[in-house]
Amino acid sequence: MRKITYRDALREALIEEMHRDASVFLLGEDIGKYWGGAFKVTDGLAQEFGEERVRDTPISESAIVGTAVGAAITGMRPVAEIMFGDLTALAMDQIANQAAKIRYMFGAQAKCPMVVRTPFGAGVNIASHHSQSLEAWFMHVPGLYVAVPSTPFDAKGLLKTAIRGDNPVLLCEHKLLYPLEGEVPQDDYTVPFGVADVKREGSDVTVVAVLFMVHKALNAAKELEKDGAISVEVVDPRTLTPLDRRGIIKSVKKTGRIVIVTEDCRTAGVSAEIAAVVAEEALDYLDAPVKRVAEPDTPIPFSPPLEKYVIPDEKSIIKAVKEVV
Amino acid sequence: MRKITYRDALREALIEEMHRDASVFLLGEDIGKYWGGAFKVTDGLAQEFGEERVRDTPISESAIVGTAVGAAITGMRPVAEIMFGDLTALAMDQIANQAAKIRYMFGAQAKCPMVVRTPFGAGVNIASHHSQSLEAWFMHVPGLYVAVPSTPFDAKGLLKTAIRGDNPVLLCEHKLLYPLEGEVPQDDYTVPFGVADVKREGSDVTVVAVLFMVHKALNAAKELEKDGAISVEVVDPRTLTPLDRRGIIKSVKKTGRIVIVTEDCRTAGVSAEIAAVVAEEALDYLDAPVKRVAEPDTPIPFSPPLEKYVIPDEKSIIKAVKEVV
Amino acid sequence: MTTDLPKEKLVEMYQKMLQIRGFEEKLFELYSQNLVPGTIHLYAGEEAVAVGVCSSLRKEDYITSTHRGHGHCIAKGADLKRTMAEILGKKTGYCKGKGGSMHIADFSIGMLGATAVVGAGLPIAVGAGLSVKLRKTDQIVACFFGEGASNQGTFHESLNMASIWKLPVVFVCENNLYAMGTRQSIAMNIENIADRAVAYGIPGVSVDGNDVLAVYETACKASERARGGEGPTLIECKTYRHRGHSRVDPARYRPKDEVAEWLSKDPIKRFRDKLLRFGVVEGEIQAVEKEVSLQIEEAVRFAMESPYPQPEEALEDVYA
Amino acid sequence: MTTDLPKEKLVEMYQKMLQIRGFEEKLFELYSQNLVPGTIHLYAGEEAVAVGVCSSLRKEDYITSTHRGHGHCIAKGADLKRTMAEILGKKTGYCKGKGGSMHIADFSIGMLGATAVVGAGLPIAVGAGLSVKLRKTDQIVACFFGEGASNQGTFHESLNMASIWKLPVVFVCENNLYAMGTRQSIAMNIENIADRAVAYGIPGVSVDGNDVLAVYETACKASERARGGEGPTLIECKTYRHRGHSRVDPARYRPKDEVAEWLSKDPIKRFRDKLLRFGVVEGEIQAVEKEVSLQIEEAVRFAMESPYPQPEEALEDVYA
Ligand SMILES: Cc1ncc(C[n+]2csc(CCOP(=O)(O)OP(=O)(O)O)c2C)c(N)n1
Ligand SMILES: Cc1ncc(C[n+]2csc(CCOP(=O)(O)OP(=O)(O)O)c2C)c(N)n1
Ligand SMILES: [Mg+2]
Ligand SMILES: [Mg+2]
Repeated sequence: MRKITYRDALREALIEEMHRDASVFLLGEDIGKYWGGAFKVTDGLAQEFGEERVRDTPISESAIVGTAVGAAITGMRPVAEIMFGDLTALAMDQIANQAAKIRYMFGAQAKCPMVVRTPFGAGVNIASHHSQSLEAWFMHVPGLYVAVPSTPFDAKGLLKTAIRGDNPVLLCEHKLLYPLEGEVPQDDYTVPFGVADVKREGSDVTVVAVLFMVHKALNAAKELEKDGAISVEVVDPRTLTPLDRRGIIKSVKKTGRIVIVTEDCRTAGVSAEIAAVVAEEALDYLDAPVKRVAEPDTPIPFSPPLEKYVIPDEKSIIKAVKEVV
Repeated sequence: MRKITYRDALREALIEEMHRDASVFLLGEDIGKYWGGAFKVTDGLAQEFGEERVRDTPISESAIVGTAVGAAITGMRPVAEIMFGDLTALAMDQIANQAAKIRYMFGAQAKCPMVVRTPFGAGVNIASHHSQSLEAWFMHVPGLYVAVPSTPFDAKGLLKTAIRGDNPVLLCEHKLLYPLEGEVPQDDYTVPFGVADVKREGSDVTVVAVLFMVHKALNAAKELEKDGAISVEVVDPRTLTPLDRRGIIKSVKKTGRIVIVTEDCRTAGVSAEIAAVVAEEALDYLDAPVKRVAEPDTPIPFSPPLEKYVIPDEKSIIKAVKEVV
Repeated sequence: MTTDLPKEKLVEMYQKMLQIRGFEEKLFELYSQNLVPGTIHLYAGEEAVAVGVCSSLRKEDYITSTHRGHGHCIAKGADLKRTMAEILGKKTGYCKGKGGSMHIADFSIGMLGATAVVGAGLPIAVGAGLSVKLRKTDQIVACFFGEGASNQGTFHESLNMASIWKLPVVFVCENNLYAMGTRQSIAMNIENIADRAVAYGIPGVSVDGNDVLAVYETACKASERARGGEGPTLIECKTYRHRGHSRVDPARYRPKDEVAEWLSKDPIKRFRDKLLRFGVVEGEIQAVEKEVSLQIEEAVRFAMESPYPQPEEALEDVYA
Repeated sequence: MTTDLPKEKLVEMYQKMLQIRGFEEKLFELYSQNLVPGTIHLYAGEEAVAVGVCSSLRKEDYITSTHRGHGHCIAKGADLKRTMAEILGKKTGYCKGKGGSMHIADFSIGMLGATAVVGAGLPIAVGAGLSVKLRKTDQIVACFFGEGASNQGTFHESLNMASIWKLPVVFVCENNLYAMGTRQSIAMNIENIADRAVAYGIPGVSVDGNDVLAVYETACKASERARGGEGPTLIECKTYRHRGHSRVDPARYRPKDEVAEWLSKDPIKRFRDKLLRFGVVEGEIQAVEKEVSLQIEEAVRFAMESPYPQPEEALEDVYA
């Protein structure tokens, strides 16, 4: 199968959906013809679809998302880009209090089919305001879906599902994934929400990982196989809401052990919820304590040795796995 | 000992600290002489300390918190009020990206001694935009402390600690607690951060609860004692950051069972972190799965029977306890 | 002052104003009897704004609303019964009891709902305007908000965005002088909110918000401008709420003579006098008044007799 | 144009401008050699703004800054060595390597730090102003931000708050015509950001931001007003960045002739010519230029030779 990058996979999804459905349009800062998005995901789209449908906005995160909400409840399917995930903080009210609640508050009179795309993640030395992973905030917002594609295939398929669905979705991308290549079919396909993907089968320990951490987990798994002959199963939830609890538990029942690897800071992060699910629903199958591998509870520092120190890596995953096996 | 309300305990803390330290001042919407705060916590304070130190603001949550940040890093000790906890979403950037990170980003050149007081919680039929419990978002913000007083004693003591400390603190209050009476010493005292309080000793099961849920847990404990002779230990963390993990684990080691009761919605909530801590650090002591009692993953509905249905109550706590014992 | 409006339109406007007033006064009563859960923010005194603006709209046009939303709802044509039922938390209410007073909505008439986060409705109105533009219909959007809301960041971002994209949005600032207990002069350093339009390169107009015809005419101009693709307008309607901010507020922060002065400018009383001068006869007016009071009674009866939702319904409608 | 300023002050201003330019050009070079981690937003071309404004301030006055903050830092009097070390991620940097280019700060000279969230510095400046007022010192605060930031909600909320409380804040909008690739006209429907002052009842002034003396004089007036307790001013400085938005941006969205025109208005070149006309002799100017280039070399050497922080230091400084 042909290989394309995560960035191109996202772009293809946008292009195909915009061709398929005239109600899909894009808005965000510098997504248009002069820049094509800070990470170039929308490069060329303004040229292809015009500036009405690929809309450069002022620096007004709150109004970007709010505008998407207003458009969504009146028949459109907006895809908003927030240039950096950290900046979702500026739009938190529109995301969590408006987009996510509008259907419920109004007794299902409205639907709010919109997507907010945003890149999370550290690793490029751009410090505390441009490097966070904040998925957990949004898992704690009923009414919102949260997708976390780790491969080009998932990126395209999940974004299509997000656009076609009738609910607001936060699509979490990752800065380091954009250049990553992977197989993506030419034909139209979608990836369903709420279905975890076993990215690698194994029998000794379940490693649940999201976004860029999936790849570090896969590397670690390879290493561990060679090394101490530990067989690691890598499970990628692909969406955090809905969370495929059954899929995760199924794997834990098989392996009896779980290590959860996420890039957000440890306390009250994504891994906390997954750990809690296991502690509630699969405790009897556990042969060892649950392990979380995550960033320590600090902001992301700038200097390369500091940043490297806080981001979970293969070594920390291997160490955690060895501790539970 | 004299009894005063939670509201008065908070007010006393503010008054005493303002007398003690001229750098303490208050700002917020309608906290001044015309209203005294939506929940009357600051009633009379503008009259006592003047409008310079008890400052009514425009409806500008982001600037309220940002102003507090700017004042804090230049020598003052602001206490900001956000009228409803749901509205912290509007100030999320200033809380999470500015206040909490300013010390770290700037290499400890600054300190940011400020408090944001805000009421969370449902139960008075004011629907989706005025009823949430969003503590978990803030637990996921390194650099910020999160206090959750459940009694007048804790309210006064924790608020004093918050004001005197050199870090930003979110003080989570609860709408239904304001009229609650409890013993509060006349003398100056503080309640330390990071020290859980065993609100009731017991031996069969640990119930960790926060804010208003502490009282429901205590009621349930009484019921259970009568009823099936189950002895419940109720642990109140009092601060979520820092979280007294040792205190919680100590209790779990004793009882072998844990039920976590919080009013936020279940997924990725406060209870997830506590469950994760136990699953990581005390798994071997558990005789039963961890249990979370929390709100279902919905916005808070308006109508009384609907709202009542989603808020955890004594019955749901008793049920959960019985399931693990 | 004269008017070119047909008598039927005038009477219809009067009727709507009466409906709002009657509805609010009845709610006040029900609240005192503990029949209204939660809180309510009454619109009494500001009827000329909602009715003046909504009378300039078509059915398919949109409005966005606030915590003080009953008036907007009724003016846009919502059913009194279902509105009342919602505020009482009943299953027959517009939002099946999930929303209540602060989240009233009727999408079937373009009433896109009330948000209780002050200022949060503005970007949503901008989005509706953008949607109209992209769908190439000739709808417009009227966006209601208070003078207090005009200090929110969303006000700024929204007016700017609507301006650069020339969206068909009419921003209607209901300046009732107070945001809760905070007088305008405490919260901003200008007299006229309309002056803020300068910052966005759009027209800003202040109008007597207790004169329904003045509001109507101003709104018509703004609506035409919007429908004509010329972009948004900021209209400031100077008005006053008759009661406290919310049901429990005695509003002691308002000077007595200020209250008295504004009560004497009651928009309903003024419009009634005008109607007589325009040749509507007393009998006709009284007939409308009678009809409205029956409608309100009926709404109350309907709401009171309606069942509450089943508790488990709380779990429905989170996702589509 | 003449000036009453003493020659030393003029030369000092020239020196600061040169320091900024030299610093930025050197950084550009280091970046190309892969010696600068992350990204950088260069200030070259806008020196007259930072220097004009900061020259009107006292040491104990405060400034807040942005992602494009090196210039503000240097103009306020920061040490070139520690600034450079921070941008290179070294332990000897102002923030011990934790902040980097986008979070540079020097609290010892009242430089309250750069925030990389566009617009987030404005309320912080307001808070510093409020602090001054409550502590009853005679400090003032200069708050730098771009024209792009003036579309953020925080701009609106902050100017409003500073106005009602008459805070000693000078809001300095660096209008360099672009926010990343977005031309001002795409993002707002007005020509002069200064016009937005009307919405807050404060003075708004537009000034040639490439003329350091014009900026200085405007800033002096605003500073006096602030120090005198009369409240904030909004100053808009029309300027232009010589390079792309950030280090990797070729800035193809800017018309060539526009770039050429602005390059011809280089604030340093213009000020140099003026200095000569004011009677500063060529030799004196060259001496300054030489000195500055030595300072830059020294800063680079210091930064390059400084150690990186130890990895575990990442865990420090989260709480006080
Ligand atoms: C963002 C936000 N801040 C504060 C509140 C609490 N609150 C509800 S209504 C109100 C006053 C609003 O004033 P204004 O916009 O003038 O509208 P009015 O009530 O006068 O109609 C406030 C502060 C809120 N609901 N939302
Ligand atoms: C809130 C926010 N939105 C977007 C960005 C990404 N970003 C960084 S700089 C910038 C442009 C800022 O433009 P302006 O305020 O004019 O300052 P300039 O870069 O021109 O100096 C943008 C969009 C950000 N850092 N913060
Ligand atoms: Mg008002
Ligand atoms: Mg700019």
